[in-house]
Amino acid sequence: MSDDHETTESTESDGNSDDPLAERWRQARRITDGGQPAERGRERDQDAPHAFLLEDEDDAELDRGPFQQWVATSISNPKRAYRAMFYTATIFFLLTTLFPFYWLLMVALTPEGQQQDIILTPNGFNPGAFIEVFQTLPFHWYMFNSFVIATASTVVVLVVASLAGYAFGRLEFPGKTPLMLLVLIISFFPPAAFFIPLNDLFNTQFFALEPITGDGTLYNTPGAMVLPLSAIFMPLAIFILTTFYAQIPDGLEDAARVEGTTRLGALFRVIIPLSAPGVATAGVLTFIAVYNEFFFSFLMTDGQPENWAPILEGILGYQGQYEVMYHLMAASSIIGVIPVAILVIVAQEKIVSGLTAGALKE
Amino acid sequence: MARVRLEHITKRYEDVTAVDDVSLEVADGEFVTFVGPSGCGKSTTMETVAGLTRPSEGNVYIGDDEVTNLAPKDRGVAMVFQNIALFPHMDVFENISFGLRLRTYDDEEIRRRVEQAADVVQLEGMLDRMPDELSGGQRQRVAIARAIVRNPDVFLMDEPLANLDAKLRVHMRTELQRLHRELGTTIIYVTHDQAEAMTMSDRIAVLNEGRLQQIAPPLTCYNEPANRFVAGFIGSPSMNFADGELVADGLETDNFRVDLDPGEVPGVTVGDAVTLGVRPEDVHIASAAGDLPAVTAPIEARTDVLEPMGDEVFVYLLLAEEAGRSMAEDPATASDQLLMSVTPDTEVHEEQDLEVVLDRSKLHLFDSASGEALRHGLVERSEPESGETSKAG
Amino acid sequence: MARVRLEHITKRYEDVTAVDDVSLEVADGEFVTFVGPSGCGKSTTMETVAGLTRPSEGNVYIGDDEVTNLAPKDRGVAMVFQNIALFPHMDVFENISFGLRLRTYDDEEIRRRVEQAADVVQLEGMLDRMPDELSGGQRQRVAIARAIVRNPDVFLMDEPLANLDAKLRVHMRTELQRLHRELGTTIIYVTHDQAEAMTMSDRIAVLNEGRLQQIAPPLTCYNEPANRFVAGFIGSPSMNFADGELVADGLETDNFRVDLDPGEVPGVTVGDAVTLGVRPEDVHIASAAGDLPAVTAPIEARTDVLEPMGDEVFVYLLLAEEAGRSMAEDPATASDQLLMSVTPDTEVHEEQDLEVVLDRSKLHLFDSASGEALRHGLVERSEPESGETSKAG
Amino acid sequence: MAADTDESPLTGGTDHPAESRERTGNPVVNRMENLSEAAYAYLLLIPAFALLALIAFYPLIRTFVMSLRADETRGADPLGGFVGIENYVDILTGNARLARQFVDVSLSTSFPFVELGVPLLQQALFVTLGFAVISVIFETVIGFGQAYVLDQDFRGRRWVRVAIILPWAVPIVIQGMIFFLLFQPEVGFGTDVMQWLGVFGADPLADSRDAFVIILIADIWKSAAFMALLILAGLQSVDRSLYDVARVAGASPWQRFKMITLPLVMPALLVAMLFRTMDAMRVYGLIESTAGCTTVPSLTCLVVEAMFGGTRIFATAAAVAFATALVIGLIISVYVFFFRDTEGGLY
Amino acid sequence: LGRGRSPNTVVMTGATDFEEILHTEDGEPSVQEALWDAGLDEDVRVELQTVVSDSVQRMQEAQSTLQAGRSPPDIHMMDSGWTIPFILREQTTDLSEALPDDVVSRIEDDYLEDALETARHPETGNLHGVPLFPDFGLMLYRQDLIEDVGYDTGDWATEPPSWEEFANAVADARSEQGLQYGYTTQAAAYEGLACCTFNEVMTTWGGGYFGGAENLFTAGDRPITVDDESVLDAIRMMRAFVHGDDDEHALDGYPQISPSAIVQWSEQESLGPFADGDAVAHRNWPFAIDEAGSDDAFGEDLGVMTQPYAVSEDEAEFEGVGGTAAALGGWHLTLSPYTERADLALEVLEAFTHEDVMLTIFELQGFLPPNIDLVEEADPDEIGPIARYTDQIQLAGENAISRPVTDVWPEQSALIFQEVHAAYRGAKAPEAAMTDLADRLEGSEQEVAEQHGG
Ligand SMILES: Nc1ncnc2c1ncn2[C@@H]1O[C@H](COP(=O)(O)OP(=O)(O)OP(=O)(O)O)[C@@H](O)[C@H]1O
Ligand SMILES: Nc1ncnc2c1ncn2[C@@H]1O[C@H](COP(=O)(O)OP(=O)(O)OP(=O)(O)O)[C@@H](O)[C@H]1O
Ligand SMILES: [Mg+2]
Ligand SMILES: [Mg+2]
Repeated sequence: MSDDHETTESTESDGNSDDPLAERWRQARRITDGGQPAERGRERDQDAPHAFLLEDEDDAELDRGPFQQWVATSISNPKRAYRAMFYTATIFFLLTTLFPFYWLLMVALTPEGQQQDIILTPNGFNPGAFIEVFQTLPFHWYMFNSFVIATASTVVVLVVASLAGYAFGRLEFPGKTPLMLLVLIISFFPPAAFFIPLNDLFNTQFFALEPITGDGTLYNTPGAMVLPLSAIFMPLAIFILTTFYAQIPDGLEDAARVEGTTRLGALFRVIIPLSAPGVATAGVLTFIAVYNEFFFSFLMTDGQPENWAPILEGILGYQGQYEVMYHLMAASSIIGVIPVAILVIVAQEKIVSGLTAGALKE
Repeated sequence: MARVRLEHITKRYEDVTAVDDVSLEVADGEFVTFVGPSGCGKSTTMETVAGLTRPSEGNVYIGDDEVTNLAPKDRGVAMVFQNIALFPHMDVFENISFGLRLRTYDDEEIRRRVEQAADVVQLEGMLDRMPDELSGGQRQRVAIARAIVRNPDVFLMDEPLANLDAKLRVHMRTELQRLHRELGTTIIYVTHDQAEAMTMSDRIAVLNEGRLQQIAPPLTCYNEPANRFVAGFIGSPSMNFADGELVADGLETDNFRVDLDPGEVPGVTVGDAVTLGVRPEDVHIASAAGDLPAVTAPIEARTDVLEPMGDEVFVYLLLAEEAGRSMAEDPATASDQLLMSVTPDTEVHEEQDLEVVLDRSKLHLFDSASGEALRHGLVERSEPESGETSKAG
Repeated sequence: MARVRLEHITKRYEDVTAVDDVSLEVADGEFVTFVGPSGCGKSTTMETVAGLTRPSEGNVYIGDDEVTNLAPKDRGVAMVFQNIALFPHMDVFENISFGLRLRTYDDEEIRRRVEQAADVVQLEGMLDRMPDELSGGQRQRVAIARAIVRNPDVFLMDEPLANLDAKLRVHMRTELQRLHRELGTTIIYVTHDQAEAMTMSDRIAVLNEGRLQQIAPPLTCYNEPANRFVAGFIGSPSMNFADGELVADGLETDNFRVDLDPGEVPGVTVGDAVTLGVRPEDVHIASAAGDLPAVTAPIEARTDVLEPMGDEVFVYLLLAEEAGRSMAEDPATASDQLLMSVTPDTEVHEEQDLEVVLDRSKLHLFDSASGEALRHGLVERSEPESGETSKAG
Repeated sequence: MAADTDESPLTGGTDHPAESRERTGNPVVNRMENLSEAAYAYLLLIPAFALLALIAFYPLIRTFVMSLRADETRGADPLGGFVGIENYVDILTGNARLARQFVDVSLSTSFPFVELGVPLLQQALFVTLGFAVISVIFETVIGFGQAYVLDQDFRGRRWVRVAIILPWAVPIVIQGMIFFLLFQPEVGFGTDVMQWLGVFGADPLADSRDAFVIILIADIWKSAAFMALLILAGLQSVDRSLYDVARVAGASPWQRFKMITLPLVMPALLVAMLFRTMDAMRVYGLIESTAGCTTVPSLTCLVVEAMFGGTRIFATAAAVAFATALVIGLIISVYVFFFRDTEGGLY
Repeated sequence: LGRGRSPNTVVMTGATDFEEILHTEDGEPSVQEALWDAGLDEDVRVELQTVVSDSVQRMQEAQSTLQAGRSPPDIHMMDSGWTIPFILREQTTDLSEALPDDVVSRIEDDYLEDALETARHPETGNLHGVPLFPDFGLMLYRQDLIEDVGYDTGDWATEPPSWEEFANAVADARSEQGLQYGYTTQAAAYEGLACCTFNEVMTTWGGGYFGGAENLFTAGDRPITVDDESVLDAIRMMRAFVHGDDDEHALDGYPQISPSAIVQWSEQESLGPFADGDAVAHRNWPFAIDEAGSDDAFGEDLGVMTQPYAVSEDEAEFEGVGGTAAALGGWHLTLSPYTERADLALEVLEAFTHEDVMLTIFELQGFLPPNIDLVEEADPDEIGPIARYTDQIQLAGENAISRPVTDVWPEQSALIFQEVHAAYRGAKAPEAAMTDLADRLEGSEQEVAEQHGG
């Protein structure tokens, strides 16, 4: 995990360590600076563990075993204890979050009808499930639909919520608190509360829509999902962005405005980039939430992939009335989830570094 | 064209009045420096000019236009911010070129201008650093470059040189002056450095507690301060003050008296409280003051502390023996103290008794109550003077 | 006890060496000021003392302990940061009391100390403001108060007074000196203000490009600079330099010559390139230099620009007629220029021809190649001098 | 020195005159620029509120009107006559046409003065409140831990981040399926483990208490990542130099956390908790796909069952939806109260 | 309507299992071919709008479609368990009027009457749906194992044993073989418990929810009989099966044969252990026969029968209960009132009533023909293991027991499975559970009565 942290600091030398174990520890402990938030000025942290090392090695007594030695030094140097805690925590989190996935994989690999007593290994081995998924249903099509819908909703949400977040976070105006609460109200209601009127609305024929959707209704179009899902996930985005935008010092916005941006320009050139972690997080949360949304996804299309049915319909498609193709559901969710999670993370890092142009290098 | 005019500007925050009815006009191409104690409203005033703060009352004009409600981007101003305010997500090049990139310059032109500006502030070779990889002074230079690269009508500079070393500061000073001369830009400048204020400005505007005290050319402020506040604020070290009372033939302070004809001091009569002011460099050792045309009677004093500054030495003089006095008290306000500045080769030691005289042509009189200046220089008087040191404790 | 010792400290960033093999020792209770051009590594050096930056090489000692790897909190230092860095979520009181609240002081004690500190920095009545409601100078004062309230062994102050006006700065200066005296704290200080550096410090450490140039008492740095860099850096305006060549009986520069015996200059021989340095205040108008014991031969010059500063006037002298010369060039490096400072009552105008002499006792000689100082003051020589102005362009 | 160029910097060779004070750019933008702060704010809020009005407020009003009418299980018209708040009264008195009741307590004269119609875990209100409080507390703590780990700089951090966020990317159906299968004695070993720990009975998915715990675990597994992401974003936007100041001032890691990290992250944390609470209060899909709404009835369960249960009781469904919103609104006011006290908070 | 459908396309809903057989690769038999063969205009093409298989979710989808007045689909496939609410809400078309009379009478005559009941308007008696296929709850058992311990299962196919005999047989076989489970069924808290598994047990004990079979389809004014002793006994028997003698509410004389896990099992989870050979007997739908009766599973050793019983039909207090029973499931085709292609859709429906179409569907996917007699006529090679059990299917058809579908059935079924589940688990005593249930059903019936005056 840490074996090549040597990238920038080639100047480090620690004369007296030839012991490979000590070397490993040295590198392990370079990861970061104990329990404290790392990542300031990136140089410093890389130096820090090096520094512990020098100290540790000065104290090291050669006749102790590595473990006792470690214990002894961690008592004298609590940073080691922090480091150990850090690893413990990381491993714990990794295990707990990943185990269900591992298990899901085992379910996927277990041939149909043998889903009994799966513990750590599959009952049988049937990687074909990952192909069968696509043979049974055009799962990729559902994924594509979900992707389009999630992307569109995320864009709508980020733009609209950025404007609102700016107003709430950085401007003073009468009625601010009531309006914020009004935004929030939508999140008080179970989605079902919106369903009947929206179902009517989206099945009403609007003349203006006819050239776009054919029959003039929004049903079976991405719009029938993008609109409600944008609205439903917008309060979260507004609140996140409000919080982050509010924390950008006024001076930077002032500087941008004097330099010649409009207020809106300052929002897009300075405030949004500086809130990159918040914006990216709002985007990721919205994207994933839309991608996985249950209620409207299920009811706003007729379930046909060609009619923009999302991934949920695909997954449910493997469920028979009396029998459930668990292995296919498992395989399809792994297929559906992992690329998205990775994509989202990579995108998030790109967003953050794109928006900040390297200011928050990781 | 790029005249800046403030009309009765007032800016109130909840419990503070940051700027209080300030009116002033900066001519096109003029270089005006705002000075005043910390928190007196300098930055706030600049912000109203830039359009970042809407004044609670009053109007702002730039050129012939009322701009009170105009957006900052349309005012043609560039500003160096006191808190520097670099965009942390952009490298030096992007920071400097930010304003240009908002306009329709081609890349070529942008790069050329940025490089020139970086040259001026000596940032060559750092264009691709991020702000957090710069030292304090380097950041400030980026901020300056960001403003000058844009070539606006009006420059607003809020302590642009605060983090620079003396040498670079002199360099930047001359660069800014040259810019000013060559571009004819109007510049409003804030500094706490007297040398900067004195050398660069066409006029100095002295603010205190949000109010404009005086706006005049530097030497006028130095030599003919409008009131006691300005007199004390301009000049470093500060002017010496001695509170006194106008008597029939002179001014009597706790420790000495100065002959003068009260009739020649406008606006006051005998018996009024009048404060005498004299700058440290106008206090001379009596024995070495031979070449001055008019001095006061010698004043007996004892040196307290000597502060050698290299090119001059500050001598703290005690006028009356007193217990418990420490150097910590501001000499300018302690009426028993007198600060004198002498050249480093003057023969003077600590704890030495000597007699000093004041240069009559450089004395200032202020109304003790209002602080208004009454008269600068007593030298027209032709009759010989005879000072006497008071014995009062 | 709170001695600070740096041993061969080096700090490298990716492409910059910010601090380069600096060793120095600050005695317990000493007040040392770091000066140097922007970006020379002052802040970085302080950060290694504070423990915020681990040096790439070298060791730091505080008291008798090696602290290179010790966490900042265990070093007993307090620091005023150059970028001020107030906690935005705390009001002034909470900012100042931050360090105290980390320890087991009772509320009473905390309030008392905070109020004292606020008093020192003149922030009374602002304790419940948030940082964004303060002016630049007020913020800086909060940062100072935050450091002094803690009463640590070692103070690190990175330009603590940069945003303060002259008067407050003098006040803070004396306050800090008093603190220093009363608490016996070791103080390491960074400033760009020469006056501050000269008056407050026991010793000044001059840094350039990460290397320590000289560490010595202020007047030593001023009068006996270790090398040309220090000579040029200390003193404002800067020393005049003239590059020349050592000839049999003197030093010949482009525009004038100074008689001297090369044998009395250690380390160089005839024919070597030697630079002459003289401070502006040691240049005198020939006609008024009667009382100086030893001066050079008169040098013909023409005044260029006059810069009145109130208590003195800077006169830029041109030694050779040349086209296209502008004031913008740094007079200290342009060998055809000479800067002179005179008292304001001296009779001198722009564009006036006059003769000036240099005070021989204040001349400095530097090895042109290495920049090392060769000799300070030529006054021991008894033979009369004869200068001549060179015509060279 | 620097300025040795012949050309004067910044003027030479430029054909751009000094900037003028004319308004530049698009007139619409300029109009916006000169709006007062309040007008500008309202302008920026228009898109958001337009969308909300169409998709949220209009349907809600219609739903509310529905809740004031009678149910009609036959015929083309889904609603009967106007009955005022009768539906609400039925809901709050435990007389609604619902398999599980919203709340079913009555006051009695003997200690403890309340009488349960059915056990607490069969009353939607208490199930939901219990679920929300417990899950949000755990998710906050765990999410903070995860965010803290992710905020460290270490190699492979990106992948750890993927791992930690992964549960959040799992569709609820699948989340439900995983935990359903894990606790299906035939398939998963979850029941065995929990039984061995002495926590669960033999059929946890059929037992209200055990199923409640399972749903909690499932929710925490998935949603801690939500908290972690938001808190991480908060952590990342803290100005690092403040930590320097604190370190020099002598703050231990814990003190830095308490006095700097926590307060500065608090706004983001509160947003995360606020939305997690609202989400948790609306939990449905997870329940439906594991233990079922009968075993663990949540408020939204009631709404969905009423609306989609097959018997057309839309009016009751609408009333339950509004009652649910009311409950959530009350809980949220607690947060609003906290927001007020938070520096950099929203109000 | 756009989206590339030709004007001669009729859209019906269906799950993937039906989709697989509607259209097939060229040459292979398909439902579409069968429809054309049955006289459907060759220009008319039937297209499937695939919906999820889960019945509850399909109902939600149909509900939202019809509530919004949306079409296509023109033909909805509806679970017999929830067709009537749609009929009552006027979201179907009256086929007795719309279809030609000869077709209507053919349906009335040939189709399984119990299935038709769930497709009729309860008030007018008119047909609103054409049954597509029925489903029966059957008991699957390991004939070999039971015979090994000395029971004769020879006539169980036509004359199911009593619960007591069955239970003892299962218990013996289990202990003999050391199997993990005896009898597995579905008892999770879901519709299947109310409609089917409990309904079966209750019926075989001579009980009913609302008295006899005559009260099934009209809510409002009917007796509520869930707290009858017969119903309680049924529950007590199940408690004995699950909890054994230790349970004070267990019925004496019945051994413990069922795992407690059945209270969280529905069809899929419960089939697994049986298919894996861990159980002796198992209640499920005919599709399970395919899996368990194939040659690589139990083959001929698989026994199938209708439910055992405790109270014979004659002894039963109410009409139409008692004796063996088989819960009736299955699906109907209804015509959307919003269709724009009613004529074509009616043609399609008509074609579905042809025997060859039914047989094709049966042979291709094992969906039983609604005309049960046709089971005999299907090609045994095509229909797989089920061919061995046609007698039992016939018998199930005769003893089919419907759930009491009315407009409020979904609501009532939730009450029922919730209380029965509680009683099965032992969380409530049978009496308490059924009294509570009776109360709640009473309330529900009253609501309907108030609304509709009877
Ligand atoms: N994080 C960093 N990455 C790369 N270079 C850095 C970084 N921090 C500082 N430097 C460089 O190291 C050098 C020394 O910086 P330092 O802050 O110590 O200067 P300084 O003497 O305090 O200057 P100033 O007076 O301008 O504050 C500068 O050239 C600076 O650009
Ligand atoms: N947002 C605000 N809310 C309340 N008071 C404020 C605010 N901004 C500034 N002030 C107060 O207004 C006064 C003037 O502030 P200003 O920033 O103009 O001072 P300044 O002259 O620039 O001082 P400095 O030299 O210290 O920068 C100060 O007392 C300051 O505390
Ligand atoms: Mg200011
Ligand atoms: Mg610095």
